[in-house]
Amino acid sequence: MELTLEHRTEGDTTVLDVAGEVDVYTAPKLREKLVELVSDGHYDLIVDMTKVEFLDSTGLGVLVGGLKRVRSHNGSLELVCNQERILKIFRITGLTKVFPIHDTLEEALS
Amino acid sequence: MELTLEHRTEGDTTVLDVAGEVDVYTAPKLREKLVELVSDGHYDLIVDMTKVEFLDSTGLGVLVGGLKRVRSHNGSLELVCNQERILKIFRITGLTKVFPIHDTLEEALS
Amino acid sequence: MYMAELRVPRDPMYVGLVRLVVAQAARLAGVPQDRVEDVKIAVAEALANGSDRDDELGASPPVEVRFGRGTAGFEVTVRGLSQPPPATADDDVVDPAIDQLDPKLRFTLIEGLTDEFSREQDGDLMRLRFVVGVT
Amino acid sequence: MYMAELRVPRDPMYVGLVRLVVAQAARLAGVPQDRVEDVKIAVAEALANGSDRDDELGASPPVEVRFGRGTAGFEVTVRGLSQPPPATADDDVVDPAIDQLDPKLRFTLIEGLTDEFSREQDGDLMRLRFVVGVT
Ligand SMILES: Nc1ncnc2c1ncn2[C@@H]1O[C@H](COP(=O)(O)OP(=O)(O)O)[C@@H](O)[C@H]1O
Ligand SMILES: Nc1ncnc2c1ncn2[C@@H]1O[C@H](COP(=O)(O)OP(=O)(O)O)[C@@H](O)[C@H]1O
Repeated sequence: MELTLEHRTEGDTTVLDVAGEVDVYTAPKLREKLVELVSDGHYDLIVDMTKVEFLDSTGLGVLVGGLKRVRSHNGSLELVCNQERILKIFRITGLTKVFPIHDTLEEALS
Repeated sequence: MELTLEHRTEGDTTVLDVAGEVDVYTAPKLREKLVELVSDGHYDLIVDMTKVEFLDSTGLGVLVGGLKRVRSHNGSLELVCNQERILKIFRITGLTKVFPIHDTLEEALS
Repeated sequence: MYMAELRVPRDPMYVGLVRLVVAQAARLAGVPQDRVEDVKIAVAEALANGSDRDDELGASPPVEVRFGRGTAGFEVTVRGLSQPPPATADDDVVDPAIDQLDPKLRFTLIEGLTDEFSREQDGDLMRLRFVVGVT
Repeated sequence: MYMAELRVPRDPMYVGLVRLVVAQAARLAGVPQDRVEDVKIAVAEALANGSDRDDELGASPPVEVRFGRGTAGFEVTVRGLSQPPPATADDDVVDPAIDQLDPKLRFTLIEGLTDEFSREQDGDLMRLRFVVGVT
């Protein structure tokens, strides 16, 4: 299972669907995508991680990097994640305090 | 994926459904099953390998052993297999000449 | 106490492979599925340790992973290059384009996900060992 | 030429694990899926070589598997105990309860499934090497 990335706009927000494994091998692809979105003027991002099968600290680092980028444009980066095994690593690293995390995309959009 | 074995009778014939991986680790289970069937008086066997995901020479050896057992009771052992990757190993080892191999269970039963 | 040993080049390409094989070994050893997920992340973190060094990949020693059922549970030891010493105490030196968390978070994660965790520096190398209980 | 190395106890329990990891490495190296199936069987046969010896498992040296993309394609080398010499030329001595094919069929299979195959006896050990082409 590799990493697939697809984005679409919903009103003023850009939703990035992430599916597969985000690890030290695939994270550069996610980083490039986030850099590209921000340089194309997408400053309000929702990263939907519902279909993420694996995420480690390299992936967390890329998300934090994305957050810094959108914030430098007064933007936002929120997450959708309802998988306990992934929420756990946000909790252990203290990043639940850094990212708004929603159970569903609907909740994130509202 | 482990190995699962289920048998049922169809008229005078006993059909053994083999699913999963038959390798050096799981083959003893298949051997036991064949020994058990023969000692319970099932001498005409069809081994349905449609759901076999892996088979190596250890598995072939067990099938040959089963064939010897039923033959010593004037019985038969036929195979159902339509997967090229498995048929290939019967061909390479010359066992296509030893076992009647059918594409479908219907063909084997008729 | 049966241990398997896997040695791979220090290349991100192999990280998925190591995760796969150690996870499968954990399942065989009786680690419950939700803890197998923990093992996968812990292994990834242990392998990522030192991945921010700029040594030539080819010149690096391979990463050694030993794993199997030990007395305390399913044990994994990863031996490879350790992370570089912080160049300076000034946080601003870190290039923000690199998007890396504090490398120490890797240890926090391994510690949070496993039942036992220790690390040992040995010159340029580091040995990380962790254990996850089996049922 | 990146090679990974896996060392496992000589125990049937580990055969599935080795198959899994070598198959995944073959995929990463660019071996097409139908040939990955060939690699899996060839690996199983190479590991089964010597498995009919009655040595105490614990006393056996581990099996060493090296694999990766080489110049000729995806290369695998398995080094482990070799099969025992035939006790006698008389076929009837073989216990029919053991249900084993002629152990030489393992070599026939590896040869038939791969693009290059060689074997080398080294005392009690045997080194089997095979190569499958990559696209
Ligand atoms: N637990 C953590 N792990 C890693 N980095 C963190 C953590 N908490 C905060 N940070 C870093 O601090 C930055 C700002 O964090 P945050 O709490 O959102 O900002 P502020 O405190 O300025 O509101 C993040 O972008 C991240 O780089
Ligand atoms: N290619 C082969 N590989 C392994 N064993 C074989 C092979 N061909 C035949 N045999 C062995 O010979 C036995 C009898 O084979 P078969 O050709 O069916 O019998 P017969 O020649 O007596 O009709 C089989 O049970 C098997 O043990």
